[in-house]
Amino acid sequence: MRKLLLTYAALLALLSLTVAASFIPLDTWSLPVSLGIATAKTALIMAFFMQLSRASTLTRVAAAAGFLWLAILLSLSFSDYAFREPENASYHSNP
Amino acid sequence: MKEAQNAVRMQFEALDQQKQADTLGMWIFLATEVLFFGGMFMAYAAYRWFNPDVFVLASKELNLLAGSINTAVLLSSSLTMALADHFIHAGNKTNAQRLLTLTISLGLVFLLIKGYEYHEEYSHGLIPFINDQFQWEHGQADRAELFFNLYFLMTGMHALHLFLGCCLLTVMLFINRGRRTLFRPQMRIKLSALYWHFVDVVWVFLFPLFYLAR
Amino acid sequence: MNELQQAVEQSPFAASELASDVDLLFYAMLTVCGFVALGVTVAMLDFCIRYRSGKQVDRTLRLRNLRLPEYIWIGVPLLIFLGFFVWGATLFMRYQQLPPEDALRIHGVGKQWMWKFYHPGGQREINELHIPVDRPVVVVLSSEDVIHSFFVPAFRVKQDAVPGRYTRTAFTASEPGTYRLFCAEFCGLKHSKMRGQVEVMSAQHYAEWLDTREQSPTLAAAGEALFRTKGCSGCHAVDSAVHAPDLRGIYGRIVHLRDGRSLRADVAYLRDSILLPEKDVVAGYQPIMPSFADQLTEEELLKILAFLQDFDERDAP
Amino acid sequence: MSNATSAGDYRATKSYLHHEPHSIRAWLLTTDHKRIAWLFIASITFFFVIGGLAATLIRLELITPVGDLLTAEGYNRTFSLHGIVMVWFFLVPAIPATLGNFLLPIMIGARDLAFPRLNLLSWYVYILGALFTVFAVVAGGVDTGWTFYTPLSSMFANGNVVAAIIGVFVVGFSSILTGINFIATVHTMRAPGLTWFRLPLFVWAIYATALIMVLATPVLAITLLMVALERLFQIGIFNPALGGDPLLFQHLFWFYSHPAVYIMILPGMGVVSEIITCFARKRIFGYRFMAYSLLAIAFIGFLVWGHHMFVSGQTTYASLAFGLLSFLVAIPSAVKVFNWTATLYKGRIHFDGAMLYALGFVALFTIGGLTGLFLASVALDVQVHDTYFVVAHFHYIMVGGMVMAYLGGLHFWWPKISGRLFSEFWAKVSAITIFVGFNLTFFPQFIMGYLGMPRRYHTYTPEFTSYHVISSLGALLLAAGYLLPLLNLGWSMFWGKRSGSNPWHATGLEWQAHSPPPPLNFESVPEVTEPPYNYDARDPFDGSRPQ
Repeated sequence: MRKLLLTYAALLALLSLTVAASFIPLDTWSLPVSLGIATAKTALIMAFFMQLSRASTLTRVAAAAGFLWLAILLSLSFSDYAFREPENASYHSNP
Repeated sequence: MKEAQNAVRMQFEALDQQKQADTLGMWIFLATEVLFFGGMFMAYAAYRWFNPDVFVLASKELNLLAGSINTAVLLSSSLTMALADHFIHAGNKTNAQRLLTLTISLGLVFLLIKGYEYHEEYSHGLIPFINDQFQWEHGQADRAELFFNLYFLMTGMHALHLFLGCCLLTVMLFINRGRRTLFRPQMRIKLSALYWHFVDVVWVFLFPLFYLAR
Repeated sequence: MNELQQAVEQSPFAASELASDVDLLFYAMLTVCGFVALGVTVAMLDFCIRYRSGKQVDRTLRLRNLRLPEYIWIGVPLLIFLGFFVWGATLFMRYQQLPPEDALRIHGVGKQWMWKFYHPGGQREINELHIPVDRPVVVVLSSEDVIHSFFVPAFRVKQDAVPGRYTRTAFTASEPGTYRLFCAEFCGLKHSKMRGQVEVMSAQHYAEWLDTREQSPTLAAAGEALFRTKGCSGCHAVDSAVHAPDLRGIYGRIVHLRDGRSLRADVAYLRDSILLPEKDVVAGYQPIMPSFADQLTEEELLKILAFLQDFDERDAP
Repeated sequence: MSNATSAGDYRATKSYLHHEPHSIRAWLLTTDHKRIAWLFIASITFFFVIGGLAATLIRLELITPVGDLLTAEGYNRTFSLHGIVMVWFFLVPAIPATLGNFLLPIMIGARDLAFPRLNLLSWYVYILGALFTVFAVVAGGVDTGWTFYTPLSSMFANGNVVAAIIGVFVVGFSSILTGINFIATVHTMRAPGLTWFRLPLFVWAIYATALIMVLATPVLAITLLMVALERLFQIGIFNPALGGDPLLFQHLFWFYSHPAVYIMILPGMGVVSEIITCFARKRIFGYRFMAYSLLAIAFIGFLVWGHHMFVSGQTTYASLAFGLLSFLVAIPSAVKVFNWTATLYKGRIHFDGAMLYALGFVALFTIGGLTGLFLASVALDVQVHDTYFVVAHFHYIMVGGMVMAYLGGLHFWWPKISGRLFSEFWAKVSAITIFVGFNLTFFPQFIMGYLGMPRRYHTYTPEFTSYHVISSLGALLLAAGYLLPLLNLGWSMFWGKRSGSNPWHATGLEWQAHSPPPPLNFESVPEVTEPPYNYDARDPFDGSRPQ
């Protein structure tokens, strides 16, 4: 019971942190920071609200599988996007 | 323990085997939902990579205050859901039912705020596929349209899933009213809680990507 | 059998520098994979005959180390596959090499169910492409509607034409003749009709052919006409009342933008400024230019870009 | 594994087919995995016939270079129909939903799947998806191919694209539900003593397939939904005019569709492992390597989708990365082929109908797999991409591989499913006819493909005529070949001889249950004590049947 309330407090703290961080001009770092905080919030929710901290390894693997496969999709398709020469990006040209 | 025994469905040998199977089945379903939303996050990642500056400009158009309040509302609903799960497993069904209603109402509050946001964006002419003239003066209007298309698609899909979650919880509320054994309601609330927390996790990622790209 | 069919059948099947290397890789893989397939089938048949149920034969298994064969038929295929991958990859890198500067630059535009080709001299062809032999050719592809794919089997060349961006493919025809040109990516109703032929001629014939071609204005000249008719000169002419950048000698110059960035005005920048004017506004000017995205077809855009590339101080429109 | 359970006098205990309520309503609302398997067998055969008719139409049209049988519109809609129906309504669900549904619980000694009601829902979702697709076909068909490439599908196609997309979207959930059911069942409901490495390879194959179904199908669902939304409400996601990227659709589509081809072939590999060990009377060679290679194919299968996009404008770096990974995914398949061949070594080989199908599978799958290497090496793919070389490659894997294995599996487990024996002679004749007809149809397409004959061409240039004529003749023989098992098994359903519980004297829990098994499969929960495939080729066995 207490643990749930503590988790909730931590989540609200992280929320205010990420909103505050968005006002600081981090430009290139703003995305990694906001995503890092979002991942921390997700970890908290999954560990305590969804009781993964007490779950069997099988359940934990099932929980991680979705995110791992999403990571496969993102990383391998960015092997295409990341290396597109700017002119080749849509609407640019290098005739 | 006798009545717990007849709660075991015929294809299972023992109670914990059934609980294991139900939980595993739910988690695998959540993995499919992660990948379902993952396709849209992939589209977002690709288009943000192509035109980062337009996405920052477009993100400024969104109502950050409403977004933040909504995130807080959803986190609170996750808390009440977790508490409901905690109480039903502690045997206190009345508290669990009350917390369940609280969770549903928080979910509806979220949908109301979201509806208000959509209306506000409609009045600013920012819905590309509804407003006939998409008002956008900061240059590259078509890329901004792409941002808003993705915004409405992803937050709309999330709102739909949240609405389905509310319906699911309302059904749970009515089914658990009877005084019968606690085993079945415990399992039902445990699985609905997992679904609800998943919907909250999706919003945890949607919020920074759309509202905080400033 | 019309004369086109005869012409095609008389032309060799390998007609570009890369063709023979691709064929070499193909036949090498064919022999290796052929041996593996044959080996598996023969082994199966042999075992089936030798150990069929009726036959009395010694069936005691004497193989002690069961893991050794497994590692062999994981390791050996791995090495063979890596070898073929490296061979294929180096060959592919030659496909993707940046074409030399003097390459013949042809614009290929895929439009629902026809190919349009623009030679630098302004000649335009539909479903036909005349190119000189033994000279590197770059075909820059774009599409006006759906995805098409420029495919000349005899040159072992295939490249999708994707709407919204340019893709390119480079090859050097090595044998004069007539070769089939197909669209390989399904593009709708008349996908199978979207084909033509590539005529490879000697350099001298090619020059003659260029002259006999009805002298449609060069791309640049056509672009200059469009520069006026589409209203560009209204603002960008030197004596125009509107405060707009002077475009003479713009191509290749370093341009300083309003938000402090500065970049070289290459074709990508010029094309962007026409289709998305507010993207890179020049310092000292307001983003008042309307987008021409829907007033210009791909064809007209190419002509204006060609005009801007050699529009300098001498001839003010 | 004692075969001492009662000799399977099926009348003593009512089998799942004959026990009360067998009204139509009982069958349509059953939660018995065996009856649901029958529901799937019926619906899958129906769609196999529809897809087969479309294929025959295509092959008849292509006999002549000019389009004289079908108009261009008709041809485009026919091959799109052939693609959509065959991929999503026959190949993906075939073995998992029929043999998988029927055998998985019995093979692991369970009374039913983990979620029987979900299993029935999976069939109704399949039927709902089928209704949308049949409507799309009846209302004029769709002309985008089964790949739905944008911007053709989202902006330029004028067929019933949205109806077809909703059909495929819905049937995707049917395979997700089946996947969830299988994973939960294999993890939590194995009989006592049945550890992971005592599971038959068919269960491993179905488990690996379920993993792919669950992890790949959702991405297809969202991708097709985005195309449908773009078409219906102009929510431009892939629209190039808005700066959308058509390649993004291809990345998302092939992230599902390449693992989908492994959903189609992995169960086939499982079936063949069971058949070859039984009719060679010998333990499978390298059991652990076979099990691990199934999982390896399932995992690496997710890393290779870019080989569909080598010439579509993808960057060179991505093409090389996907090319290398595509070569690596071929290794586990090679391991399996060599292990099947090694299983035959020093076996006691019987040439029953099912065995002929399995041997045909190994031969054809080898050719299919090896031609995949041509497509994986980037330079060759530039020449053969979107030509008939690709058509031949994937038909060798899907028709030569998966359909042969499906028919082999049906024949092998037919006594267990229906309690009857089929005519061995006609089973062998059909296996050989299909093998010959198949090679005649698709081998010329390899040659035609390298010579440059593009895919999806309604009319073609005259130099390819001879290849098309041979291919069309082969197709007619193949179509005839497919009728034979339909008649043979259909006939045996009513007039076939009664089979005992284990006509092939095979090992495995499913052969300990009666044929056809009672509703709850076993009287008492079976105990497993030995590893699977406990055959010994040395003891004489002439494959005798119970008289």
